[in-house]
Amino acid sequence: MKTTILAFGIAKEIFGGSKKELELKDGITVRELKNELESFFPAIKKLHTYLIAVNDDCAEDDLILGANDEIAIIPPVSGG
Amino acid sequence: MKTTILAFGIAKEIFGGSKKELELKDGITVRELKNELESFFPAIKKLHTYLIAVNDDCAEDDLILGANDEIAIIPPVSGG
Amino acid sequence: MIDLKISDEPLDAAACIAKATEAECGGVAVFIGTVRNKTKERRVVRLEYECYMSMALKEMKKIADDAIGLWKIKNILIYHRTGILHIGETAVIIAVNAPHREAAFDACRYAIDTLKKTVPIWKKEVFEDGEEWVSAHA
Amino acid sequence: MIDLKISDEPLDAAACIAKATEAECGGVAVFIGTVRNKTKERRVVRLEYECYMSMALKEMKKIADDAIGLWKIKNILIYHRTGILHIGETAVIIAVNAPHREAAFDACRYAIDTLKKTVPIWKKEVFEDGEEWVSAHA
Repeated sequence: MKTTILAFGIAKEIFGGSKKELELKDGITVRELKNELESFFPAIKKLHTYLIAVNDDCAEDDLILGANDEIAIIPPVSGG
Repeated sequence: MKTTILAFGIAKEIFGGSKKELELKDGITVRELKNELESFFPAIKKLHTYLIAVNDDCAEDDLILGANDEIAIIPPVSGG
Repeated sequence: MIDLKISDEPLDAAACIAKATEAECGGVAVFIGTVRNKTKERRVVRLEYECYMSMALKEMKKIADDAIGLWKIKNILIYHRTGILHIGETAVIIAVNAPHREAAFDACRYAIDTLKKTVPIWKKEVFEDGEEWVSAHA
Repeated sequence: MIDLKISDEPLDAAACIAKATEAECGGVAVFIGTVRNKTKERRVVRLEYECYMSMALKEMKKIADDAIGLWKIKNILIYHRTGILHIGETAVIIAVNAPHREAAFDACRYAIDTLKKTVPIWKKEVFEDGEEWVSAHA
């Protein structure tokens, strides 16, 4: 399935943009997505932590992603 | 000795003014002053609490008052 | 910096916060006390504040010194208004600037709690049908 | 009342406080976060904030709902600025109005502590000799 991944903060720099179109296999989990991202963009592994948000909520590792989900990479937040 | 007692808040109303000239015996203590005030102005006894301040500090009961001291009646404070 | 003031001029929150804020300290904790429209369901028309100026400033100074000593804060501003205040007007502003926000919050809270106990300022609540010096009687 | 906003417009502390203040509640606790001129002795030139708007507003809403549920506060306002901020400018204002000031302080502190942990907003510190996304690396 074709998905768009949003990236913010340092993740945007690692990705080279605030949106990345990725072709993912159907039924991929958040854990599998993280593995793919880390192999394509090894700099992600150097982050202190990061989360995947799906439809504006932090997602558990075993969540299965759908084609219409809004998926975002959330590096450590630093508001305030 | 001749002294001026300052009164604030409800004490001002009990005294009928913000300053009261009083002739006190030399060497009078804060405790004795309180007794005199309470006998002249019994409404003072109905206050929740009150303090005597001498020269801008709360005074202990056994402090001896002098003619040049600035003496004030401090009813319960309610700033803020 | 310690900045203390008691006057019958209206208080300007933005100006107070700006005065207390320093470029080296990122966090300011502020407490603002305003005149409420009722006390125990009784409708308040206005408040009248008075103070024993010299002693009040001395007690405020103690609060500020203690706050700096206890929490290593950088700046503390305590302004209190006196005279006649109407509903919604600001009676007191305390602004505390510190390198760490925990310290700013703790010191700000300490300052308002202590001010209400030790600073000789009194308020009379004026109701539609009477008036009362707050806290005078148990 | 819950009032949340994220925008690149400058924040107006006095207006925020006024919006959060209600005649029935006498006390407002406020936290104001401003841009510091240095981080670990390194001179900061400016900060650049960005956010994931939809999720950030959702997380702010959770904070506000939790604060109201936990402390029975009346009003909470959380405004955060994004874009380029210079030294001394305000990045965040949280104002909490409650009948009891203890509740206002507790809720205000909870709100800023939680915002810094859960709301997807990021800042990049720009120094004279480089730049860095805050907290990105351990």
